[in-house]
Amino acid sequence: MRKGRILALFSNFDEAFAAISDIRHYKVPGVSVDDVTVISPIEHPEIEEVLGERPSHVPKFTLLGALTGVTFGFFFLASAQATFTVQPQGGKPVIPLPSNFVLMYEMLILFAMLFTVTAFVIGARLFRKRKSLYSEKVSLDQVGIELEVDEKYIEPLKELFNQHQALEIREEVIK
Amino acid sequence: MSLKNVFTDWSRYRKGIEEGGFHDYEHMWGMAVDLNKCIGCNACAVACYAENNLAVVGEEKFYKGQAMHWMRIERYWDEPDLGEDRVKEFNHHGANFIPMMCQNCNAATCEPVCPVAATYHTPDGLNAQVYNRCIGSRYCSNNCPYRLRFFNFYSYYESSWPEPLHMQLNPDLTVRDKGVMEKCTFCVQRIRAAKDKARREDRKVRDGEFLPACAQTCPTGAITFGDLLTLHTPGGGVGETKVAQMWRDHQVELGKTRQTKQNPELRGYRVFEGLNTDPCVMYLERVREV
Amino acid sequence: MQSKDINEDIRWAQINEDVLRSLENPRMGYWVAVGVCLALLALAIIAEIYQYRVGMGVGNLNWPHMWDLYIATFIFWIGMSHSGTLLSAILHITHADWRKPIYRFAEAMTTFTLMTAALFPVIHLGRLWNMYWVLPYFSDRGIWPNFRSPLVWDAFAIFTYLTTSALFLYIGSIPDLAICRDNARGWRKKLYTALSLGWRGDDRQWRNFRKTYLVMACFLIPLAVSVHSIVSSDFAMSIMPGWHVTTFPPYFVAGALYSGCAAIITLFILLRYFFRFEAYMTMPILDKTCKLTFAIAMVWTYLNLIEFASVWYGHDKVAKELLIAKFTGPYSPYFWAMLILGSVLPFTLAFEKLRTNIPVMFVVSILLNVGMWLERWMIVAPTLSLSYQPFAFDVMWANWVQWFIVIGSFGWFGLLFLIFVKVIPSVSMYEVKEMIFHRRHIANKDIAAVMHRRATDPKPAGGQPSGASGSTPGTPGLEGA
Amino acid sequence: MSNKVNRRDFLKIMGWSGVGATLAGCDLPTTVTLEEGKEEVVSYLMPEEFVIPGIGVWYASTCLQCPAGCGVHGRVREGRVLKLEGNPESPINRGRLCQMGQSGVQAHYNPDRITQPMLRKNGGLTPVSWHDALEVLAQRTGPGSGLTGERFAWFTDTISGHQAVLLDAHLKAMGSDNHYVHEVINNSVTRAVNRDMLGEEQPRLRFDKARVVLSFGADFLGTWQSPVHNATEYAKFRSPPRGVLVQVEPNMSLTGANADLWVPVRPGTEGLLALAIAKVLATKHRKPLDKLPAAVQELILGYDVNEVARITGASGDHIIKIAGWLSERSPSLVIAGATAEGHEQGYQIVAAIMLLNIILGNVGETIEPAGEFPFPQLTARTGGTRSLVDFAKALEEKRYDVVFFRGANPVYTAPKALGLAQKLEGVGFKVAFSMFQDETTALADLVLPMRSPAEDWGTHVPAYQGEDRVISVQQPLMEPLYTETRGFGDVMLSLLKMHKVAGYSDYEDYYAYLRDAFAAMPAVLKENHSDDSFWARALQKGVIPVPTTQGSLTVKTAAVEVPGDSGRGEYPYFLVPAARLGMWDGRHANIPWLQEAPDQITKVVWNSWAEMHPSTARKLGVKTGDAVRIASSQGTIEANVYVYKGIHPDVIAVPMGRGHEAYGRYAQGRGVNPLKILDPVTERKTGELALMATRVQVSRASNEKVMVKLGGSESQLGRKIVATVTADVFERTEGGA
Repeated sequence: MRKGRILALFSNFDEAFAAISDIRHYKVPGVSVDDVTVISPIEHPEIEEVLGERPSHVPKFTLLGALTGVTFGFFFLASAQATFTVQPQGGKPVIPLPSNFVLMYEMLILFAMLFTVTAFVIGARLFRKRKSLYSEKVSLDQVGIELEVDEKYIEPLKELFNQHQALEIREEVIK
Repeated sequence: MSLKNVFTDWSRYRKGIEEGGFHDYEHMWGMAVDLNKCIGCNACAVACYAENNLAVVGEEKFYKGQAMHWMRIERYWDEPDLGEDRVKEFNHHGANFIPMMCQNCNAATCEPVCPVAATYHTPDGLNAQVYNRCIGSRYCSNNCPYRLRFFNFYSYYESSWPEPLHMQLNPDLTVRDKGVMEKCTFCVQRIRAAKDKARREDRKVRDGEFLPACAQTCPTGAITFGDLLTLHTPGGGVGETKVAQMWRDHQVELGKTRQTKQNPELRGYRVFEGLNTDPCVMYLERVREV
Repeated sequence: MQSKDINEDIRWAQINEDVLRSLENPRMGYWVAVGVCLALLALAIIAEIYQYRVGMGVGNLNWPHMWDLYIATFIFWIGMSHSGTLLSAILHITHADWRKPIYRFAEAMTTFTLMTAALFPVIHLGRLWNMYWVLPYFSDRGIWPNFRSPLVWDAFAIFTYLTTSALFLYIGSIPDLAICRDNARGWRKKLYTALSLGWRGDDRQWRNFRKTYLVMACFLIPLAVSVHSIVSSDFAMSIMPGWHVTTFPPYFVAGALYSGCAAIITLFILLRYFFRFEAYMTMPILDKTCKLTFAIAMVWTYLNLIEFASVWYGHDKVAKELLIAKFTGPYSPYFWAMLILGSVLPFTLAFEKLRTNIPVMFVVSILLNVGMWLERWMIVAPTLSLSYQPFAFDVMWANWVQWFIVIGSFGWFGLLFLIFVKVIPSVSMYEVKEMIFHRRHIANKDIAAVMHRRATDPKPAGGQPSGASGSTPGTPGLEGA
Repeated sequence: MSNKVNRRDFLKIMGWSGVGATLAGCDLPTTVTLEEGKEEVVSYLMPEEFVIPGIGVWYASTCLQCPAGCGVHGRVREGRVLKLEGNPESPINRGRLCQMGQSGVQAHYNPDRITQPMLRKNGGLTPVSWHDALEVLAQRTGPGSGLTGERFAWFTDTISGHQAVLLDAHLKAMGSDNHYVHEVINNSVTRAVNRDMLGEEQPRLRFDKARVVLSFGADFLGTWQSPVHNATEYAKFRSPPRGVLVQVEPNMSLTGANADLWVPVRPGTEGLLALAIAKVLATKHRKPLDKLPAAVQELILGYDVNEVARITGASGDHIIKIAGWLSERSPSLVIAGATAEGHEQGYQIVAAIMLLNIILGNVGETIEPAGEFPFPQLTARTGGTRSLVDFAKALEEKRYDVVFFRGANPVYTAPKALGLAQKLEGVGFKVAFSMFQDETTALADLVLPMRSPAEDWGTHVPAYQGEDRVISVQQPLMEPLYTETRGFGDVMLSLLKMHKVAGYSDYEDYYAYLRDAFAAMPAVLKENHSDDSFWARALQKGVIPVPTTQGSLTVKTAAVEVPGDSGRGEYPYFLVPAARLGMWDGRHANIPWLQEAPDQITKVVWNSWAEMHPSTARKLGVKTGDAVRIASSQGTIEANVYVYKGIHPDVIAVPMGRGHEAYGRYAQGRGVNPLKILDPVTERKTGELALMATRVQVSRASNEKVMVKLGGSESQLGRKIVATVTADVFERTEGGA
């Protein structure tokens, strides 16, 4: 069974929304809304209403980063200070907690941010070669719907999209 | 870098000076300066130049305030303790001299602010400056309420010691290059030499065995230098040094922001004690017959 | 005056066209600006080389005046960086969408002012070749920096802030970089292809993007506050009169936001004029920025006053004498100038007539920053001059070396910014589109109803989502396609 | 140039390599235990093999920075002298040293030293060899030169010990008795008064015993007699029971700055004030005046305190207070110094002041006989400014063909009115024995480069000493820096050999002479030591204690007449050329440490200044830092003003010591020399220059130069930097009575 990929471009979000809604309601039997990828020039949080909630793991990474940062910060600082004991200065203890807290706070944020960005890069599947069906119009003002389905579903989908005044439909076959 | 250290010595590392701190002090070098005897003659300051390779900066740089006077005699004209001075026509009680050298504070404000730990507290109770480590952020000088830290704004070697003046340089300590902070060390090179000698002879450093250059030259003997530590163990084997005795006589104690003297008329005081810098230099008040 | 923040009928293609145009074909004026910035930078480089070779004394730094313009300018630049955070992060999480056309350059300003500010601690070091000793790296000798020192905190905070704000700027620009990629040719195509990291705008990307952006914004706010609090600790953690002030952290933060907002107004006006961004950088947005600036100016004034009051009633004799000296002593002209520029001048922002007069605002915003620079200098210098030890009182004025380096830093910042406006779109295209999209839809009551229904029923059982079909006035231009 | 590295070069290299290396801990600086003095000082006579790199050794010598003659220890490492400290063995300074002594090393290593003999040829000084130089000396002054003794003179600073013996021998060989001894900072008038009234020029003063010291302008902590010795005595004076110090002078000296009561007076009225105090003592405190001649008694009783207060500028209350202290606290000590001496009637003023000692019965109590020094040939040849006046007069009369200069710098110190520089042109052959190219040396026809005190041998007997009289030994602390320099003693021996003076031609050098001289010292000094051991001991200790015979003081008082206030006229202000510990009379202006050491009172560095009272400054419309022009009838100087309340409103004080026209890179062209504009007035009885007698007018000048001074605030702003307690508190807590 060969697989194909289809991309339809719509002039506005509402039409695309309607098209996805149709897919969601199995207007094309055998094609699930989970196969749909929406490509849009701006962020459409409301798309989830038809796509269903798809998870994002970024905040978990942020939490992990924050915890790592603060723990690492404490042990890094404390163990550095504990080996560098000429440091008692100004009558202060070797391991002065208040000033370490300041640095732990900074490390918390730094690690949280680095983890977040890493999670974003992984989660958003960046650093990958773009699929050939990409249309530059998407970055301008059109909304695209992309599906990766069995070849046999391409035609019904085309029909569906045309119903919704798709401006352009492209397709390709995946080897 | 060792996590083991952190946990095994945790409680020790968490002690500040008020609980004894981390240091097991071997000595606590300190001074007592009797302003009744100080005549403000400047001998100490020049002796300091001679001993510690201080750069002579010349008139223009002195005017710019880039001079290196580790030890300076401050001179004030007013004497608030003897009444309002503004109305007087003459300074009938003379000048108010005070020799200011690094006060070697135990809770030194210069120490915690150094980003690279170039200034720290030695087990001798000295406030040490590691020239090699200094990167010249100058924060320590800014945070010294006594303004007793001096910065090498230039490389003075060529200009200060034209041949053959450089032959006078004391080889026991460095000539500081530009970009380094420096200050009075209580003549640490003499301390080290005396300690080494004592170690070779398997004994403790004796009181008065050596003196910093200023104390040694002072024509009136206004500066007393020695180990303050015996102050805490009176009569305990070592005996009390002269300087410790003076501190005790004047009921001045380390580690206090305000002295609680039984006899408040005793002359001992420390400059800016209320800032909790805990200086190791005690001054004895100037005396005037009125 | 136009009443809407942005013309909602503007075509999306027009947005792309306008913004992308600003990226290309630098005009003569651009090269002149680059030349001026390079010249200023050259002055600083000459001064720095001289200072490096001869010593820190050449700039008239002295005992007890160990810090002067360098540190003042350092705080100034750090302070200015806070505006980007304010506009991006705070206004983002509070859904103030008027920030969208102007936040990009403000964020860039954050990054570049930080890059400028970070130069000063290096420049002011006596032995800057040993700068790296401040960093916590493993050494065979077991030597570490002193983690108690506020200067080390500075190093950590600036590093964190610079990293985070640069990432924030970059991640926020990725969709726009993708637009650039789609429209560029030649070397720019390659550049943007690399920079946009394969962004294509699919829902997975947008979803992660939204979360990431929100999380980063949430973290940036406390970070920005901590950064300037830490910078204030350079002073507040000391024991010097006029420095050892408990209110310094909020005071510094307020001052930072203040100068940052004023700088945004300046750059707003410049960009609007030179890149003809009238459609995006609209008068209502300027108006809102000015109001925000005014509010912050008043916070700053208030904090200033309570600092005076707490010193005055605090019975700290030395601090009190220093305060009096600030008003009457050798620094008094500058101190009064700071008070007038910082607290009186912002009242021009209270008047709509003045607030919407672009030439007036341009001058005022620059003067406000002059005032804020003076404020930083008035924090650093008088305390050094007149602190505890009366014998060490001294007033010393900076000479050309220090001034050249300070002036050169503006050239450096200008240069970075000029490069930025030609590389990264200085107006966020995708967010302006979002702004238009949402404003138009929210303006439509039907849509509101639909949105409400959707919100209460996330998985509609059936029927065609009515969307807002039919009601498509000014649908994203098809002509552009 | 030979490629051989000689020993001196080697030492230099060694020294050089030590610079910058931190070798803390390698040193053994405590060869002498400072406080206990238990270990022996090693003499430099030890073989050089004992010089161990990295080990500092201390050698005893004598400080020649001023005539006080303190004993010093020089720290020598790798053949270089690094640091001077006081010699605890010396009864003069007891291990202490002043700033001038500390900077002795900078005089030694001064970059402007003369390194070879120079002869004037075609108007300029050109280097010559010592051989040629001595040849020229022989031609011009030798036996065959035809120079007679009357046409030859020596002009020196204070000289004592065996150098003085050689100098005397040379004078004798020349058949001359023209020896001018010149010191600007001196107490010649007081000495004349002491000689006449007490029978001894320099009796021993017991500051330590005195309960009250009343000083009329004697800056005994700074520039008077023997500053370091006085300071050590002062410390005892201030220890419980604490003595009271009253200083009466026109502008504040270092001593005045330490006084319990500092009384400003109009210059020249000190004697009047003393008599007024005497009157209060006699009338209020019933002190008997019977030791005094009737005329003097009458004079004293004739004064009205209020009238004196008006004339002198001191307040009547202060006069009564001083008299009260003097009467209540016994013993007391009254001394007079430069500002009291430096007037036309200086002798009379000092005599009036000294009367107080007699009235108070201090003679024998705090003024003790110094005793006879058993070796009169070694005692110090002291002098003052009379020598300058006499010398100028002699030059005027073209009495000399050849003059030898050593130590003193009369061309710098002489007032312009004496015209010394021009008159010196009339001297055919001027020889300068000098280390530096100072003003006098610059005029010389032959310049003989001297070794520095740290390179030379010598013995010194300071004029004023404490309880134990000593001969202070000077030994080289290192090899000469410059091979072409010679020791003074060596050159003197060459001269004596030239004259074939019997007894001197056997000595190879001054060292040999000294060895012999020491061997010849009486057994009482040697304390049963062999010659070698006595020599080694002398070098180790640095001093040879000399037992003195018990002397006695006889009191003789002559009539005193004291001048009143003289008119003001065209020149309304008194000019006080202030002497300061530091620049001294100008001889230390080439020492960078001392140039950079702030003046004790004004804290000015590197330049001259003019002290002024605030009321005077207000009148002239100037403030601290502004420039003024000070004009006497003899000339004009300009300086920046320092305004303070430590000066009489009628007085302008300008410090001595700066304003050199030559004298090396550190001295030349810095500041002004107030001595230049002095009126050539002399003290009537002694012929000394009346240094305080010059009247000036002062006007504003344009500020061309900034005033460089240390210290931002003159006030403590109530911050308790220097706290002060009253003496009664001190007495309660630390004992008095």
